[in-house]
Amino acid sequence: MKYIDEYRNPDLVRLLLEQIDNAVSRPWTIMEICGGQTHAIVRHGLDQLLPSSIRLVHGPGCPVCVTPLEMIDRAHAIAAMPGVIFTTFGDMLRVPGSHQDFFSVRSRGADVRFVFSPLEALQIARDNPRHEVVFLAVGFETTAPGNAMAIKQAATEGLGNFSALSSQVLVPPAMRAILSSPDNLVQGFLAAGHVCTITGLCDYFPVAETYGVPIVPAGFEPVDLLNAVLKVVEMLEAGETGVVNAYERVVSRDGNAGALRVMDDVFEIADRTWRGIGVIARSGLRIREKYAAFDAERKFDVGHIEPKESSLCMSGDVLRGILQPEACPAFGKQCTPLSPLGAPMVSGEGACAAYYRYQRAWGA
Amino acid sequence: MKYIDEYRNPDLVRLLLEQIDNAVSRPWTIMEICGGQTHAIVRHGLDQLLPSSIRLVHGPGCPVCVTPLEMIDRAHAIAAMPGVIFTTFGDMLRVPGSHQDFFSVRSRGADVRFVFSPLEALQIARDNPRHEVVFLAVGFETTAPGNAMAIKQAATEGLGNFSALSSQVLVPPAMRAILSSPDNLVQGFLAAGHVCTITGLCDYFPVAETYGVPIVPAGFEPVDLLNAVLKVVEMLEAGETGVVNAYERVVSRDGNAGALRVMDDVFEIADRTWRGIGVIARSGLRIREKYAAFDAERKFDVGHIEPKESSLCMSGDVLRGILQPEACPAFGKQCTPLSPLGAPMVSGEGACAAYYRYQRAWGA
Amino acid sequence: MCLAIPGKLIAISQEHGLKMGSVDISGSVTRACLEYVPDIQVGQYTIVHAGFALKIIDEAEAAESMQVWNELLRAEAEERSARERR
Amino acid sequence: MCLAIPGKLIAISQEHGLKMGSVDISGSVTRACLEYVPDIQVGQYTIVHAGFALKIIDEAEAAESMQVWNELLRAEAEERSARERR
Amino acid sequence: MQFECPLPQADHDRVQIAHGAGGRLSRELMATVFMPALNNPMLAELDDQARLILPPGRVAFTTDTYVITPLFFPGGNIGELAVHGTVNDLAVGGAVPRFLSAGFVLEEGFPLADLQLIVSSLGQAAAKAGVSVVTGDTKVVQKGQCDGVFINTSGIGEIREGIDVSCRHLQPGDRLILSGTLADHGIAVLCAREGLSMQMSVESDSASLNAMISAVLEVFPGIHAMRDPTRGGAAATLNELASASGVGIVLEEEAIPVHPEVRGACELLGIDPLTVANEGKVIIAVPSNGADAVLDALRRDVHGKNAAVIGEAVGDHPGVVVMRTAYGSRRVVEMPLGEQLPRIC
Amino acid sequence: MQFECPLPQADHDRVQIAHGAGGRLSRELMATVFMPALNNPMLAELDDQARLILPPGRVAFTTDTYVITPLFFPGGNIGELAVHGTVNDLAVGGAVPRFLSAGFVLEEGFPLADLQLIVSSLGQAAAKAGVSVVTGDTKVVQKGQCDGVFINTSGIGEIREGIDVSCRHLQPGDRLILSGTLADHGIAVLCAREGLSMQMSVESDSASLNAMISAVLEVFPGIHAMRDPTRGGAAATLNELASASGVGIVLEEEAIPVHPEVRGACELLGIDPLTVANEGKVIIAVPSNGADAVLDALRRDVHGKNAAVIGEAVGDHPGVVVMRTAYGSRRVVEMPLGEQLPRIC
Ligand code: SF4
Ligand code: SF4
Ligand SMILES: [Mg+2]
Ligand SMILES: [Mg+2]
Ligand SMILES: [Mg+2]
Ligand SMILES: [Mg+2]
Ligand SMILES: [Mg+2]
Ligand SMILES: [Mg+2]
Ligand SMILES: [Mg+2]
Ligand SMILES: [Mg+2]
Ligand SMILES: [Mg+2]
Ligand SMILES: [Mg+2]
Repeated sequence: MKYIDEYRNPDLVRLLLEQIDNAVSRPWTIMEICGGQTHAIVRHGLDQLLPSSIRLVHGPGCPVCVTPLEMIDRAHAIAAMPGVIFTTFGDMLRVPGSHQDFFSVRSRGADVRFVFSPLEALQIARDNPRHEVVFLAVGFETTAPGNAMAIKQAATEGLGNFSALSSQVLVPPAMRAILSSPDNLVQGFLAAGHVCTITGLCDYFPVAETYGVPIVPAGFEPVDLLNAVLKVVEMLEAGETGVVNAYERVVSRDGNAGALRVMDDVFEIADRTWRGIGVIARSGLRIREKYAAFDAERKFDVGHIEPKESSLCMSGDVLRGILQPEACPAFGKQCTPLSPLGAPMVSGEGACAAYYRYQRAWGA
Repeated sequence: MKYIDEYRNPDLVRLLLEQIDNAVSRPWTIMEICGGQTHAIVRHGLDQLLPSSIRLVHGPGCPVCVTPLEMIDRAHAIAAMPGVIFTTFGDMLRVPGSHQDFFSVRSRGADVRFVFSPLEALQIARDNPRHEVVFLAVGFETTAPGNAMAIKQAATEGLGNFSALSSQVLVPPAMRAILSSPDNLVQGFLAAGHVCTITGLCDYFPVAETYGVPIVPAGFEPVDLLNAVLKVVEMLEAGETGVVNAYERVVSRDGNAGALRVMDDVFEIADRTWRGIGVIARSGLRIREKYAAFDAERKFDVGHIEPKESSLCMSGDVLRGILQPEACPAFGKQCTPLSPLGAPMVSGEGACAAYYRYQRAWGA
Repeated sequence: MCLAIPGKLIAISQEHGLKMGSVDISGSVTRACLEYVPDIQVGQYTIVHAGFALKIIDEAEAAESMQVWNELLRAEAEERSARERR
Repeated sequence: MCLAIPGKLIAISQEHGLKMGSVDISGSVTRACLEYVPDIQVGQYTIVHAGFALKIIDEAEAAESMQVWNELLRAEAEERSARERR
Repeated sequence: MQFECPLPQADHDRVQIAHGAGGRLSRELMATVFMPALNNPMLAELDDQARLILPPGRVAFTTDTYVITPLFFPGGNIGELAVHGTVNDLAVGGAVPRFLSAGFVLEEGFPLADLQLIVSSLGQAAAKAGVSVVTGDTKVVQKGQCDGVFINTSGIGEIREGIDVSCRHLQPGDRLILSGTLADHGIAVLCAREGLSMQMSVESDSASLNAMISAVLEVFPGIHAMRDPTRGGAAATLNELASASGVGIVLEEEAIPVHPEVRGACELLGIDPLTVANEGKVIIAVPSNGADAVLDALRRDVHGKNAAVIGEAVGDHPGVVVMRTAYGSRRVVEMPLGEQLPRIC
Repeated sequence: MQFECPLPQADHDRVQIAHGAGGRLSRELMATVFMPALNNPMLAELDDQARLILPPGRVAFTTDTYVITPLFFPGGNIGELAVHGTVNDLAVGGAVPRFLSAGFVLEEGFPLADLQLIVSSLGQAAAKAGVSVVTGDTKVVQKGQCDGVFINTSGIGEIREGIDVSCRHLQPGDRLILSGTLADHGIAVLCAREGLSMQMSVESDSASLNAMISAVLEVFPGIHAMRDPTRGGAAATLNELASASGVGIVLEEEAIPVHPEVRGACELLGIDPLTVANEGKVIIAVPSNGADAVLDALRRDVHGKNAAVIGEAVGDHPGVVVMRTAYGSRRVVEMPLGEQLPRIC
């Protein structure tokens, strides 16, 4: 697999580990923003291989984890309405709302389908003109252009039975929120490579400057990740701040102008609640007024939603890197992948589930 | 079973057979109008027990047999419309239209349900406010009052999602049609006891008088049937005509005034096609203008219906008593209960099916 | 057509404004609309067709004709036994 | 977030007015919308996420950094074998 | 690192797709619902197959899938029905039922409490019939892709030495014995369906008949044919016997036992009890010299107390079943066409 | 008066409710669809049960219900799958598969032509595997109450003398051998589903493995455990083996064979091939001295040509399956939770 296999080369991994080992002189705490990177780190056991003085903490870059409970509950309520075909990425099916997950909603008679692409949801709308097809548009900047294209295309085709429930979030405001927290421990970032593919790097320079941290956009393969860790460590050791691209074959300084244009046409920036974290100003995307007809939130009145979070769950701290999942008192006890209390235990990339799945000490 | 068992008493059957045997001096052809009576006659083998000089022929008294193909096709077309729950008596499910039966319609995705009472269809309409519930209102004067009540009640309750497809027929016009046919063989009638329960006997006096035949309303048990045959034979032998009631515990001269009133409120008399026979003037009931909102024929536009009858089927002659089913060249060959060419092979009471089921010579 | 079976009314009720009843047919109980037999009393027999009671059975008429037949049967039986005795 | 996999564009088509393509990922072929990589040519590699191609992979950049690493590896191997020879 | 987590909070009272996916929830379902109800050492091994020890000799093997609406009906439920039907299919072949498999298809969203009832009822019926459920399978399909629960049971039985019953062994002169009233099951289930407002005190006859049949074979091993008149009713079974054996059958209408309530319902609905399914009846063809012994043995069993001779096999009209009415007339009893539906006409 | 009428004109190209009602249409379906495809003398007897002669000894008995969307998928269909799965469940128990039952649930309206394809494919797969379908059953449910066709097959096999494989017999030091590439079936079926626009040339691996397993047992009868990694994939099977035997398992990530196309699809969809179903693979636990012989025997069979040692059983971490990565790190391979769904994140 070109552009995958060579970045999994064990010799290169060893080489980079040696270089990191040589570069590091004292403990550093580095956050990988992206859940996909968390997943790769744990899948390949990279954290076991890094020097113990480097601590990787897992950021809030998982839409499954951060989509606010209110939005999940709203999605469940819309899905349960008669005549609705509710579509969502497979990732979202098991995410627990206040009362249930999408499987429960479906098992009570709703028509819930997973799609791999927002355009599939559009096709379902074309194929089912007598139904309302609703798409749960979650994601970060990587996914938002595709979601935007689906909405724009529905408008172009006049597909009045299609609408999207938008719960999209932006990375830089979340980084600022983490860095400005008084108990912040994060000293450097691996930035989310595929987010940067769309956005480019411009938004990251001021973050690095304001908070005095190194930010290194990284890929998702072991070599990419270790190369990025190496770059962060080198900058930290040298006392440097700024943005250094470690994923140059995919990330460019300016990002994808066409994608940004469509995103901006369809969405506008708004305040947004992050599950477990709270409201972050100007950290989300909402559907613009001109596409209101395709906004499921405006289209379906589901009455008052009163989300009920678990009081045990410390996912807010986990998502900000303050708490390692194992340190949550509920981890592996009241909270497991089979009975998740918080979103990070649900997603394959949720920090808590990743720990539970791959790292729980055997024999324990 | 009170009012059933005593009328199946073998001793009484034997007694009445003896009396018939004593009364008869030459061949007579008698028609039982009602398919239910045909069924009972064949089920109990009464025709085998009667003197050979008495020939019973089977009349058109089976709504399954005489509902016009155009109406069946229309019903199938409505049933296939999305959002429709189509309800019908179990009898109608296998009746073949031009292309299919209701099972086929259902197997292609339609929601077709059988009901035992028109009021059940009404209940389905109450329970499924988002669906159109259509009831196929077939039947003779016995069934029409119930059908009328369902429509009237839907109007009272304002059940806008209920409608009926009316294909109801009246017995006396059919008797006149049979008797005025140049090739008529029928010399006397067993009239349909349960039809007369509703209508009373007034309509039958002029028929008897005009055509000079004895008409004897009969019940459905062996003793009732043989008693009625005895009465017809006695009248024939004596050269008498007129109407003599042989089902006095259930049939009164005036019928059921309340039922007639509701029927008249909801339905009006209209010309009607009888399957296999053709149009008989003023022989059907159609929904009055004031209940138009509950008339499925007016409510659903199914486009042009072009029914296709089998060219082999001689059901018209069978239904008028001119032809015994076995004499139809297709009987038991191209036409069997599994692949019926005409309606009389479909219903358990259809003359052809009754012959096929109970009387086909064994070993043949 | 018009399969209609005699049964005994065992209860009367009201549903959606319609007079309804429970009719016992040899132990099986079916629901029937009684609007067309408004005067029926519990204990009386009626003919039920497609969920509607259509007629209160005239028990006197039934008993009368049955009595005639039974007398004929008795007479016949006597005659036969007389014949056999001969 | 943002599972995105590199694959080679093998065909371009048009659907509902959108530029679409077939992307070969190790022999599996998936359909992706190409609207965000309007200049892509068949034969080029792209990153696919949720049914959308997001970027033409910069093959020169990739080759360059890979070359640096491979040289490091070679140097390291030479050094090691030199050490072993000593 | 055994899995010790609590049950899923999300929806632990309903079947989920994951219950059938072969992972943890599948195991949980096995441990909490199936094992306790069906407990036996062979099943407990949880291998992909059960290992049985059978004595040398002939073995009977049968299968049936049970699909019924409603799942719970007067006199039983799909769980016990799935045992009775398969046990009876073995027993009517002259075999001693020994082992069952049980394959469940569950609809996503089905209440686990109902499943528990069904499975425990299946387990009890198996225990009562003396058979062990030794291997099983559970699949879960999406909401709307099955109707609650379907159950397949397959059964293995040991064929007794010296017994040779078959539907091809009917001979002219054989007496046809029916073990009790006809149509109880089918009419009870029909009346339990939504919409049809019929009440009956008669329940489904659903029962395992292997003990009764054992007793019969003990008193008269020379039985020619046995069959349980399930789908299609006695009409189908008798037609099959006549046709497979190439003999005629003559039934006596008055001899056929039908419960008065069932008869009433059949008259009202226009349904012939001969065509209605039974789940706890057997039709036995026995040479005339064995009829009394068989009848006595049947009547000693609770499931056979209404047993009666209902007709006999004849050399005439091979393959045809004929009913003699109380009046001496005759009619053909045809193989039923299909589902029996209530009629109004 | 045998029934000789033409097929129903009404809808003779689709399954009707009456096809399952035990009457004439049921018989027709049997005669025109099932008998020709599954032809064998035991089935032809049409009794309620098949009579088998089994040699004395231990017998294996297994059941599985097959529910799959789509019914026809690259590399197979539900008919042959229903044979392969049950044959394999017998074979992995060390038994010689001999007899199958087949219980069909059909949806009203299902095209008879498709049914014919499925049944004949089932018949061919049975013939190829050397098993006879000796008893069967067909039920028809209303449109919308099942998803086209469900098939249950139960199987009886003869357990070989001197073979004692069980999922509880895994021992530290045992080599774990996988007979070929993982995840072919599950990914091929997933890609064949409507909506998911993936094309692959890889087909389902659906196949009967009894011949291959026989060859393996011949060269090395001392195999400890065998299991086919179906639902839940190798992850589920390995966890079951570890947990039932109370030993640990260590896998070598680089040794696990996955077809490049399947790997590509798994990367794109975010699915771990270890958790994906296979229908023509077996995992064999063999003492180290038998590993080469078993590997050779597997590789001589077309279904085992990619066989590989993928790990071994260890005394450490009992019940836990551990993956060693190419980099020397280790992670736990958990029992999968449930259905594997494509992810975008
Ligand atoms: S382990 Fe569970 S309860 Fe604790 S933070 Fe993670 S998701 Fe929340
Ligand atoms: S036998 Fe068939 S073709 Fe002939 S008249 Fe009767 S229904 Fe028509
Ligand atoms: Mg069977
Ligand atoms: Mg019971
Ligand atoms: Mg059976
Ligand atoms: Mg299984
Ligand atoms: Mg049977
Ligand atoms: Mg199995
Ligand atoms: Mg194949
Ligand atoms: Mg299996
Ligand atoms: Mg298996
Ligand atoms: Mg069967």
